Amino acid sequence: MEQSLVPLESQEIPLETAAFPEEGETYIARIRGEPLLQLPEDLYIPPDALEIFLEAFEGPLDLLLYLIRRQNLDILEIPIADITRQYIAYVELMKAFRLELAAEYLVMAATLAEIKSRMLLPRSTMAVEEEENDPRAELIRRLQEYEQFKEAAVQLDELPRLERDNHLVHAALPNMKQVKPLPEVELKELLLALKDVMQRVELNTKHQIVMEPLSIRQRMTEVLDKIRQVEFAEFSSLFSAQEGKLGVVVTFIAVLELLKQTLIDIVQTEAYGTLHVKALSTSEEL
Amino acid sequence: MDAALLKKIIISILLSASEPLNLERLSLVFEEETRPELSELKTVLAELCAEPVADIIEIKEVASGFRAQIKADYAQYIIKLWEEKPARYTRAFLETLVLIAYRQPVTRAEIEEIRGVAVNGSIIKTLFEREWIRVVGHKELPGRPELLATTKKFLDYFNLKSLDELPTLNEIHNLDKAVENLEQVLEIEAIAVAHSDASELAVQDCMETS
Amino acid sequence: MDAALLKKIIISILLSASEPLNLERLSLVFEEETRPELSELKTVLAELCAEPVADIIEIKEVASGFRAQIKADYAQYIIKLWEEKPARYTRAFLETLVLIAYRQPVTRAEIEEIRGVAVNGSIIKTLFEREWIRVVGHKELPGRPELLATTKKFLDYFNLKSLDELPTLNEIHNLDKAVENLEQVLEIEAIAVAHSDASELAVQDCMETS
Repeated sequence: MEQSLVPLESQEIPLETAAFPEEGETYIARIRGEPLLQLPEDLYIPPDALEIFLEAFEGPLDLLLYLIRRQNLDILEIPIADITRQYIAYVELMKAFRLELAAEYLVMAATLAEIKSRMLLPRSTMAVEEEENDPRAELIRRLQEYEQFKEAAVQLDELPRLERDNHLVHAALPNMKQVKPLPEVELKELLLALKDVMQRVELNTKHQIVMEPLSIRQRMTEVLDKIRQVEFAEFSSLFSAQEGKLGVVVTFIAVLELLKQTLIDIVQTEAYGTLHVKALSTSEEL
Repeated sequence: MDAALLKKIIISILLSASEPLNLERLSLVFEEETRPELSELKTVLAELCAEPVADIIEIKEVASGFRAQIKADYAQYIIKLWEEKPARYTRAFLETLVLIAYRQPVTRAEIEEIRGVAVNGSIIKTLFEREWIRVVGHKELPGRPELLATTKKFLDYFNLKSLDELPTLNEIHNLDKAVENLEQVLEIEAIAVAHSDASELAVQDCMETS
Repeated sequence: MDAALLKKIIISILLSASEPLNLERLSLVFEEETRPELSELKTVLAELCAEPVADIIEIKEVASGFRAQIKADYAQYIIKLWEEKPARYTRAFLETLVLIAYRQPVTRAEIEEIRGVAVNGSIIKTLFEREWIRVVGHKELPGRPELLATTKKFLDYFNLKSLDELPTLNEIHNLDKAVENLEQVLEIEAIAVAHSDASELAVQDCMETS
């Protein structure tokens, strides 16, 4: 941070030189009976340096901390009248680009002005009662808290971290023939599959013998309509028990025909799992 | 640069890289002042390829450069970490297999006729790969389609001595009974396992095979 | 299993893994018959964390498990391998992150209050994108502001096992002095007011302001 402030220090142009007498004998202000001949340089940031000033600090608290640290400046000794004037001049400049930041600095200026104005009032017994609410104490608390985290941020940055200090190891694997385990099948599964096929064959046979009371084409359309609405229809949901054996057969053949024409697909996510039917095409043919 | 340090730097670079690195890329890692000669790099890499690092890592030259890899002795454990669970066969696969078993010798067209859907080529391919089916001839039809049948390996897998041991189609028709019979067989097996104290030898045998 | 072999297997697993692995995952690599006890694994891992492998690799326990990483000594060379330099984070970014880490769960407004400036939206966005922070709830206030907290990934990135390992917040001694000074000044002022000399100061300042 010190480094980034170099430009500020090199340009020692007081913003409002005209307002201050150059003669050594006249003083700018009288502080506690003593004449103040020179303004602390750090407080006066030339407009040219404003941008650097804004970038160098993380906000009004950060600036104040810097001033305190560098100048050994007593928060209570800030010449409020001047700093307020300065701040307002900056705010005018800030309007051009970063007004939201200006607002934050303004709040700080206002706080400082409040502190000073309170100090100017004769302290009565009332002040003792108000001690807990002393804005100076609050300001110092905030400064302390902020500095803690400011330091913690520096410490965090110093922690060894991935990508900068440590790097992950990517050891390759030798070109081994990776043996993929083959699926296991039980005879029972095989027989159940056969049972399914046989049932289908039987139904098919019946269909060939029995006159179809319902048009298969019509049923195909109905099935397609049904599955288009839900995307994935349970296989069993396509059948209606009320229609009896024949209805079931017709629906089944309709489904087979749809499958054959690759208009639908039947999927099963796991062995013995529910069969689901989904539409493959949304053509208007049927 | 100290040869031992150079070695360590090269290993660390190869370990951090996710792809093989060639000599040029490796040399660019060094500042110009400390950059080793290519010949020096070659020597060090040759040495690294010859001896494993910490018994675990080996530096290997592949087509696109050098890479660090785990020695095969340990790779077997790692493969386990990433390996997929064995997949399950689809209903279509099982139906195709069972039709070949019961209707053999059978053509693809005949399977398709029974199942009502086209036989997926990859299913037939997998069945051949597992050596569960084989071609026993060709049907005298246009295109001379292959006649498919099951193999001894298929019988072995399902603990069958011969095709005769497959349940008859009638038995299968009575599904509940077939399942019952199978469950009885499974129970017997379970009892056998429970009494495994007596047959320690048998259990050991099973473990060895697994 | 031989402890030396176990060590080598664990190193090779960690070397090939692209993310930290916890004890459970590590133990699953072994077949049931050869699977080491968790306590045995812990011992071996503790030993591995204590000594670098081949002077180059260190095994580190972070929030989501154990991982192998290259020692920082070699970072300068590895960085050169990459096109992009590792990111440098701005003070604003680090201060925001550190406030979320130390004050979690915390709202944006609370961060702003401590830092005295508005939180930059793009900083929060980047923190989310890196998966270093997450929303853990909402504060029961108007607008139900999000409560932010850090993630395991954040800890992993900074080589930390838990939040406890973050550096403790320093006491700011110099500012304690400032408070002392403040108290002294208050006393002096009180005396000054009593002696009415200070009225001159008051008049002077008022004139300046006008």
